[in-house]
Amino acid sequence: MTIDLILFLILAVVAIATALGMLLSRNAVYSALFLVLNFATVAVFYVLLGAPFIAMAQITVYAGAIMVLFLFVIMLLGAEKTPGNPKWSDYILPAGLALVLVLESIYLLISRGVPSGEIVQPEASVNSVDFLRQMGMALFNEYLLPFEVTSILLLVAMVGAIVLTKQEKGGRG
Amino acid sequence: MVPVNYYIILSAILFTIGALGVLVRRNPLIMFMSIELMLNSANLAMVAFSSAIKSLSGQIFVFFVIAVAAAEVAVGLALIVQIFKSRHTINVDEMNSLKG
Amino acid sequence: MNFFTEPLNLMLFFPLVGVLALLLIPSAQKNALRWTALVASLITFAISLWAFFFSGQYEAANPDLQLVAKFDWITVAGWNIQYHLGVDGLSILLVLLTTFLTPISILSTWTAVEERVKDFMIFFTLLEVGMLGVFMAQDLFLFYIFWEFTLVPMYFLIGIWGGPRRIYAAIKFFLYTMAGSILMLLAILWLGIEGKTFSVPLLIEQGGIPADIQWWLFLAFTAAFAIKVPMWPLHSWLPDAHVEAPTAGSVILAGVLLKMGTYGFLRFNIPLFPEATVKAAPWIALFATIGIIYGAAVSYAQSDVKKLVAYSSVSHLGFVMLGMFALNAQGISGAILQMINHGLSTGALFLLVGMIYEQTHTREIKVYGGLWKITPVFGSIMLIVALSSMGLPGLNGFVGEFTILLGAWGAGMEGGAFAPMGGVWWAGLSALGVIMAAIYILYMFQKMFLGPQGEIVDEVKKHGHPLRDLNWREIVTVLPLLIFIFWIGLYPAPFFDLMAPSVNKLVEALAAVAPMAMP
Amino acid sequence: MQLSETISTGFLFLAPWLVFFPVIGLLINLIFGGRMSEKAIGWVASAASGAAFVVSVLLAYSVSAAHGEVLRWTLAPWMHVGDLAIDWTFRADSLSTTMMLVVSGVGTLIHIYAIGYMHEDVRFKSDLGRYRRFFVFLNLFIAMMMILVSGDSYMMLFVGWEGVGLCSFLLIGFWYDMDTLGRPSWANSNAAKKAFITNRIGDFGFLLAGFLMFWKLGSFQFDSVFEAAAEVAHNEPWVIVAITLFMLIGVAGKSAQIPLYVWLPDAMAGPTPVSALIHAATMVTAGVYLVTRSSELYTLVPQAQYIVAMVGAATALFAATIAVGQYDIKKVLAYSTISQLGFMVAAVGMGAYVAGMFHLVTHAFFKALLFLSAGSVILGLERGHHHLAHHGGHGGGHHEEVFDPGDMRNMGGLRKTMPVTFWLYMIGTLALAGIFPFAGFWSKDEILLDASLHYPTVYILLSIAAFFTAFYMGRQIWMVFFGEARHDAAAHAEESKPIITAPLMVLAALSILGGALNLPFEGFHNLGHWLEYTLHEVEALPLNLQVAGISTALALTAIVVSWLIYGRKPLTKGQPDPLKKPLGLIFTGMENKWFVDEGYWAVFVNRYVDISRFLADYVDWRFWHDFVHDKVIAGTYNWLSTIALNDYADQKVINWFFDGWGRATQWLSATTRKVQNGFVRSYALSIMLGVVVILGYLLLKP
Repeated sequence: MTIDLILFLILAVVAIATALGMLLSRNAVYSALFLVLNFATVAVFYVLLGAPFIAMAQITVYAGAIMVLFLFVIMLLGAEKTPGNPKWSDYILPAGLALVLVLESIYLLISRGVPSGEIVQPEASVNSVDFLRQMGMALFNEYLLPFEVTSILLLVAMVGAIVLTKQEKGGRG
Repeated sequence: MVPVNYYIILSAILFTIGALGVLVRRNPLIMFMSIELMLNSANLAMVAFSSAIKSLSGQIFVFFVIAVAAAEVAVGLALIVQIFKSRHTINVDEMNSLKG
Repeated sequence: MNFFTEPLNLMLFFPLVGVLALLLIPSAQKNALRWTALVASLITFAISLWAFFFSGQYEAANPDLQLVAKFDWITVAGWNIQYHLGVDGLSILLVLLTTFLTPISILSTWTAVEERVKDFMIFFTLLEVGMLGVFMAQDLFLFYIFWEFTLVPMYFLIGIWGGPRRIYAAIKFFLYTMAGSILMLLAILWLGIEGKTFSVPLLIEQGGIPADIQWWLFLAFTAAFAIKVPMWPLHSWLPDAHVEAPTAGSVILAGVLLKMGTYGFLRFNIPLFPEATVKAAPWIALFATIGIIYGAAVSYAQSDVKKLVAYSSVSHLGFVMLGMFALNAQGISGAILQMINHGLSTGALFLLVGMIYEQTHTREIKVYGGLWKITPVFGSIMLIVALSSMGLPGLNGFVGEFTILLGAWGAGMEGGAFAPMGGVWWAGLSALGVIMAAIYILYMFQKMFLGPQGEIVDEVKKHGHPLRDLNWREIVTVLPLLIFIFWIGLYPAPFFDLMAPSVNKLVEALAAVAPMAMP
Repeated sequence: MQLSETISTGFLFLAPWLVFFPVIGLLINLIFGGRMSEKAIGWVASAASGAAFVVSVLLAYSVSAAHGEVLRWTLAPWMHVGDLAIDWTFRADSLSTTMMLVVSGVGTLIHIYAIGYMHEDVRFKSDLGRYRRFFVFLNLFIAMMMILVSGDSYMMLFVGWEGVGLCSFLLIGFWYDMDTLGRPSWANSNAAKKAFITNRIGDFGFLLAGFLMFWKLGSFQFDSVFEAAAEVAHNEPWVIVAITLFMLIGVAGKSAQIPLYVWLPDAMAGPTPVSALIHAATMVTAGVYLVTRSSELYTLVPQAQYIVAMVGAATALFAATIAVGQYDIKKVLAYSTISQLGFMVAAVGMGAYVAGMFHLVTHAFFKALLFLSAGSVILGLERGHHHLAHHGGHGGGHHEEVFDPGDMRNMGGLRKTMPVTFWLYMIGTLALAGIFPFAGFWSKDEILLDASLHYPTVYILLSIAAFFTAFYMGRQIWMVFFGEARHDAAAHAEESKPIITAPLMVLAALSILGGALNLPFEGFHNLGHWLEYTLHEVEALPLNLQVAGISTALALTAIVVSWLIYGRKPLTKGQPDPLKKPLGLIFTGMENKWFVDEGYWAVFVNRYVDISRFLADYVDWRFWHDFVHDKVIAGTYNWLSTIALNDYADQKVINWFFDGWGRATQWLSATTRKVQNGFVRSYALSIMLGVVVILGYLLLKP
């Protein structure tokens, strides 16, 4: 049992726990906070997996931007507590399905065993500027078109959000 | 020395929890969060594979997924706000205008 | 690429320039449309004159195809289809007739067509392209395309601007022609596949089609052409089409479209299938003779003047067929000339009938009478045209009919094409048509122009438009036809000279292939 | 080159002007006539015709200067196809120049006469506009007639042949909108049509003769044909027989012989100058000219000659009998013309070409004279009638009845009111009756003499015809000029103006002296010698006193008989013909032209109409168009497509299947649509289910 593994297991427990917390909380604000925690945990995983850039993106975009947006909306709508929380009976069918899904995928992994091997804690060099350059090179050469398309997508989403929430001028106009 | 499989299993569990959230919760905000969780689990799997096969492509892909997720959330939340404004509720079980 | 510097290409496609111009003019500007169509067709006529007489590229003494424009067109999958145009003595007069009659017909619609002028002119100009293509195409495939193409504008000309039963007439015209064309298409495909080419001159040169197959191919082509001519008994579409068609349509139909059938015989049937031709000649003569007599007899009993003229076409084209299948120089030359004559005379008859119809709106012969007194110019022109149609010597009809009958009589003598069956009887009986033509033509002329004044005169006066004589535009419309009626009648030498080399070549080729001595 | 030719052929270069002059006159009147006075129009036309006469004279002079050489002038090629070669070639020889002189000479006189005559005629029929048209047609006729007589080939002759037929049609139908009495009617135009169509039947024969000629003798040119004929006649005589007999059909049509003579009496519907010019003097003699021209063919085949002679003789007698029973002054002359043409045809049939031509010429003089005088009589009566209408003191009533100025029963006593016309008419009558020394005596006598020598049957027939000729002419004279006026119009008839009588005097002089052309005395056979240039066998017979005596005796007897019947006791108003009682049915036959027209109508005309109606209505339209095409072909297709395929196969079978399919789908979707409840969570659930199932499938997949 290496340090890595121990760390992994601890973090995995935290991640699952926060995910369940998000799922089960009656208050939406709590759910959001659980999710932030979950995202942070996943960010640590990324670091462990030798993807520090993604980890930072995860923190800033998800934990920082998106979840703040969620909280804003929750507060704005006053929707912390929504009526009609699921009863236990509501969980039976979905949970059964989910269980089957998990079992299926685990079985699939084991029986087919496609991705094998272990993740080694990366060298320090991975975290160097050189790595980031590689990443940048790939992003702006090989994946330039998707990159640009993504920027357009973001623009469109921005415009869409503005249009959707725009106040009707109504009688005042 | 964590086997890739562990990450995959973790990813599957997180994904399932997210899916469960979409299925059982009636609050669209939480459903959205569940979707974010599912996206995250997928990202995790991809980064794990990326590390395992020593390829940057997976990370790049995750990068795009994050961007898409941001866009999705922006539009989705705008929709929710708009729906709340017109119907004064966000309970998805009260919304069925698309029924066949 | 000098595609458009070839005279024939230029001639063939120039009307399309007119169509483009017409498309750009708003529908409301009727006069602009008319002038555009007229000028376009006149320029086409000028091009044809230039190409044949002034460009120095056409040599009348040369019996072969000239002004040839040719390139490979569709050569996939072993097909050898060419874009191949050419004109020789057999077709030059018909090409000229087409370019000559089109402006005249357009001129005749000046006041007759008031609705949808734009569409009318476009269809008419397109029709000219089709007709020219038929007379120029030397590739069977190309020919077939043009052949079918002419149906479309004509269908609309009858179907939109025609009389009360126009839809019926248009559909009948279309279907009848299509039915024959399908058989021809099969024969064309057989020739193209077996002969490895669709080029008519090449196919003629190759020859060697077995006699029994020739016979079937001959019949297949005959189906298409005989319907178009129309030969008795396939004439049933003609009266309907003529009666219902607008004046310009009738003129072109009688003047040019029917000639496509007789021309088809001349261009394809006879040179491609010489043995079958010789075998079929007496039978064609039989049908032609029946057509001559039947058409003339039926013509006499008509009460509708347009129908009378339509049936007279059956009779006249019977003469053409008779002469053509006499297979000697006189007969074939006469047949070609008679095609032109019929185009001029019957075209003029339809024009004149149209001019009076425009005023009276009736074609019933019996309501007319005594018109000569009221409309002397009209009556006199009608008289000349009628006499030309009945073959008075000194006018064009006689030269054609006489040479045809002379040729047919010669074909009936021993060694001639009709000798195996009927002999000189075909010519003798057909000559009866000369008497019968006098009967129906004089009947028509008498009942419309002589005798006491008909009821229509007062009828028309009652509506505030008393009958008037021809105006200048109408005279200008008919005058060119009259000039040719006299010219061909008195001095046909230039016309015979144009066709003589090719006709002689054809007759010689027949004499060489067919096991018979040509008289 | 041109110069030397001109010298050797004299005035031949003028030959085309025979045609061009009348055509120019025609064009002037046609184009400028609207702005010209009546007189000017008439004189232009007359001048054109006169110019043609001058040309004829010059040509005749050239021919005689060339000692009968055949002169040809080719103007242009006409039809050249293969071996066929026909040119516009003018021919001047003694025969054709004779015809030219007659045609243009008589023609010019009649033109001049017509200036006066038509002036009054158009006035009486109140249509002044037609004056110009008349002269246009008349000039056209001269042009066509000139083509006919001057052509150097059968085909050029045929152009004129049909052309004069056309002019005849136009001029018979000149008053096309009325009948001879001026009432609105189809009668005149019917007569015109009848003439043209009958002529066309003859032309049909001519054409067939032409075809046979070309293919057997190799040409249409006169001399080539004659050259080839001798050999062919030796090898294949039937060819020449056929050609000559086909030609006879043409002759019968144009020269009004049995059986195609029926158009000529009706042709009297035309104005009188037309009757004189076309239907007496010139056009109708074209047949005689044709036979004479083809003398070399006819001489080869005596059988055909005999048939021609018999046809002529039979016609001469037959028509003469009909003439006896006619009341119309012009109809009598018309039948007389047919009869005289019979004389000529008989003559040329017998091979007596000179006699035939001689009679043709003299007949042209005296028959033209008679017709024109008759015209003068008619005008005189018109004037009388007009006079009455204006000074209508005789009490209304009977003027409203239609007055026929040509009916001899309305005449009588005109000797006193129209003395000049009377004397002119007398001269014409005596010439026609064959009284010494008038022109008719010499020419008719020559024919009879020839017949008596060669064809006794013909001789007998012709002699009887000659008797009848004198009789009906006598009858006419007594009825018209003697006795008392049987109508007020006749009593007030007025003599015609000099412009009308002057040409008549010229013709009268020719009728008297015309015999001098060919007196049957040694050294006086002028016409015979003249024609000898062209016709190779010319018999110059001396006067036979026996034949001459018999014929003169017959004529005199006939005149005396006619005096006994009509002159001694003049007809009174309303009295029937004195011959009617004694002759009974025979006279009814004569009166009604032996019912030939009715017979033709019943046998041919009505049958043709029936057949063409039957073909048009029943065969072509009801059967072929309506039944076969619309019912059988289109109907079957319609039935197949609407009933069989559409209603049954398509509607019942195929439609049912697809309708069923559609209903099933509807039911299915109605059922399954409940799945689409609009709740987002249930959709998510189904996606989840799908994922599970697909994963399961992937797992279970080997």
